[in-house]
Amino acid sequence: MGEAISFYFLASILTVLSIAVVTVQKPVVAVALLVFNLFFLAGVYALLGAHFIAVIQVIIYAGAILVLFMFVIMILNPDMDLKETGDKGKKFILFSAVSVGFLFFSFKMFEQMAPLTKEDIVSEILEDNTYEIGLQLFEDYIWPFELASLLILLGIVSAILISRKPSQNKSV
Amino acid sequence: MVPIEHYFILALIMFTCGTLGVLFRRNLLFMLMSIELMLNAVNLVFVTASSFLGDLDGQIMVFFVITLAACEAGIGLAMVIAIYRRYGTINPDFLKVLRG
Amino acid sequence: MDLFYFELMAAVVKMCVILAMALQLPPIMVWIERRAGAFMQRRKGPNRVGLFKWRLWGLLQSLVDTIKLIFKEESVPEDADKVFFHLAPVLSLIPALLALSALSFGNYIILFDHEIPLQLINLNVGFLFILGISGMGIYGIVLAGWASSNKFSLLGSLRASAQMVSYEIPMGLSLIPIVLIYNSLELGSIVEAQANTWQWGIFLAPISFFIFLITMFAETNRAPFDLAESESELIAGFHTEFGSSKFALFYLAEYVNMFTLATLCSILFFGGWQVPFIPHLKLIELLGSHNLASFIGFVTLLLKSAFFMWLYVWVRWTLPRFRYDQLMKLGWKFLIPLSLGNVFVTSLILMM
Amino acid sequence: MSPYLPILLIILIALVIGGAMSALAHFCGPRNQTAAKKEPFECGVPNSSRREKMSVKFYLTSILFILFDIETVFLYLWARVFKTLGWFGVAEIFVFLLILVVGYVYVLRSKALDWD
Repeated sequence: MGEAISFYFLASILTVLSIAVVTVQKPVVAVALLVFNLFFLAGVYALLGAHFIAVIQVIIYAGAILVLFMFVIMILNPDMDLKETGDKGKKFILFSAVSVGFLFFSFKMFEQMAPLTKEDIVSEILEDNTYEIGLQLFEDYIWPFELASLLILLGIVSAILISRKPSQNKSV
Repeated sequence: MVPIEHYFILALIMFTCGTLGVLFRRNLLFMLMSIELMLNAVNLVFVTASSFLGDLDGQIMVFFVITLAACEAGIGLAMVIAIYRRYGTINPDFLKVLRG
Repeated sequence: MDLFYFELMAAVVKMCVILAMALQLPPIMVWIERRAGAFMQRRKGPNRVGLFKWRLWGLLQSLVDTIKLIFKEESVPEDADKVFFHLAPVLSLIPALLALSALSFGNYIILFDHEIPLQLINLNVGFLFILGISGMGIYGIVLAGWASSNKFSLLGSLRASAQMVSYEIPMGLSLIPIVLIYNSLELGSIVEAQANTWQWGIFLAPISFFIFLITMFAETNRAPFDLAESESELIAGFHTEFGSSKFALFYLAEYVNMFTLATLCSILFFGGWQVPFIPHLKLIELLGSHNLASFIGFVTLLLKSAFFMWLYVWVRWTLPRFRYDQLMKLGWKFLIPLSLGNVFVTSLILMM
Repeated sequence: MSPYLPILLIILIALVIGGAMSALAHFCGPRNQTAAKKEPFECGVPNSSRREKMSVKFYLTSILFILFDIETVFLYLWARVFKTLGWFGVAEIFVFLLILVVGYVYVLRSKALDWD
């Protein structure tokens, strides 16, 4: 009962926020809404029993990645070119096509999805799933884990290379 | 008890919003934000499946997706800054240079 | 269903206590800061405002100041982003209060045959929640600077948030040895593991404590790291344009953050609600009452965090301000390598 | 009771406090706006470009923050299972840290963190 109320409450907020994020005019407003969106999504994760993922979502997504977006908006002129370009009619056709395609795809998905039987659905909320996740990550996912560090390394190097000033690039 | 389909529908709505944002917003910042939205929809599906099946693999995948998203956002935004400095705009329609 | 209502009642009561604690923080701390500053500079400080003929060492000064703040005119700059201008103080207050209520203030007490832990938000991810939530506090600052459309505000908010993100990493890394040693993320069980006074975090992980102490000052933008509001360069940083009640809200959030970190420090490194040299279980035996022991533990914790609050004031009136490049250098080139090495060495020692 | 319910309560209370304070100041304070009061407070310097471009260093700091933040989270996860994994875990995290230290050294060498 409580779960259903919380889920539909969060889901309606998330739906409204997701639509708002891609439709508002100002980038700052969009980022702020996206922060709320990700925060409430963390609530859904918590509802699903993924406490650790929920807190990671808050730490990394809401607390770090979106700070980066915020900084970029501050660094660039915030009132930069906001006008939308492109053919209105063409856009409308494309929009309807994508929407219909998605509806069709979703129906297909639910049609083909093997119905979960009562035995399949475990949905037990693990008491201390930080420990379980850690154990599984460090025992079964060694290589992806080490590769993730390589990915972070690549991220560091390329971000620095790209954001160098052009004048510096010439001298190198 | 909320059926699993409803979680998937929520994820689908978020993913669709993200896709439409990438396709229609003519602003690189909004396009990157929409990509974040899409990645989050994917994460939601992973977490839902993991919770309903009682299997933690899905949650570990979310970890890697978040790592990926962080790197993607970092590099993407670095490119946005570089493009803005070079061309003075972040509207992809004006960036004809990128079209071969 | 009865249990649900009982727990809800308990949560509401706990929330009121936390709110009372949070709301009385700024007046008392402002008074202490002014008096301490006066004491260190051989002045008198505020000592006039009192009740009728009793002066009370000027203790009522801050109360009067609060009333004054409310009766001030609220001015909103013309090009300000109105929505964010009104929202920003609240956005910095919410994370501060959330982090405060996730602290473990004591062992559980027993009321009507129910165990009530003295912790409002008790998640099994423990203090990671506090770290994550206090990271969200950046938005209040950034949006405040952005919304007030003042270039000094914007620069101040960017400085403040760059400083906060830089010191968040050493702070996170410095707490990993604590998890390694006590093998838990929950504040309650970390405190229980510190029953023996020689098992306190300060003795087992002194380098972590050192790093945490520095980041504690930097995260709250306090002197010597108060570059965000260095009044000689940036007017007042991100809250230049905020007057009257909004300024009071920022102040409230700042002091709540300070208190949260001070309490977190005493929980993780100084045994939390363990009375020194008397383990909690023994204290229960001695007193013969569970609730009384918990209450004494609560007071002990408050005394410990009061010490760190005093340290904040002390340092503020003692040390000069850093330069911005020195600040960044300290964070990135000294604290991060040190804390990474600390994690690794601690794990090696524990494995030996 | 779900442990997440108090979070909602606290958020609501914070909103109420913020709203109440603003409302109090709105009703109690005087209101006489002048043109000078509406200007941003910039010590009398004419506000030519009110939103200047800021240094890109801030951006570099925050991208490095994200990447190290993820590393911190991985380390927390490892710290939680450290006792169970033993030497194997230490070796794993050693390789992980080694790769990241390479990145860290690169950051230092590229002078991305030098604020002149």
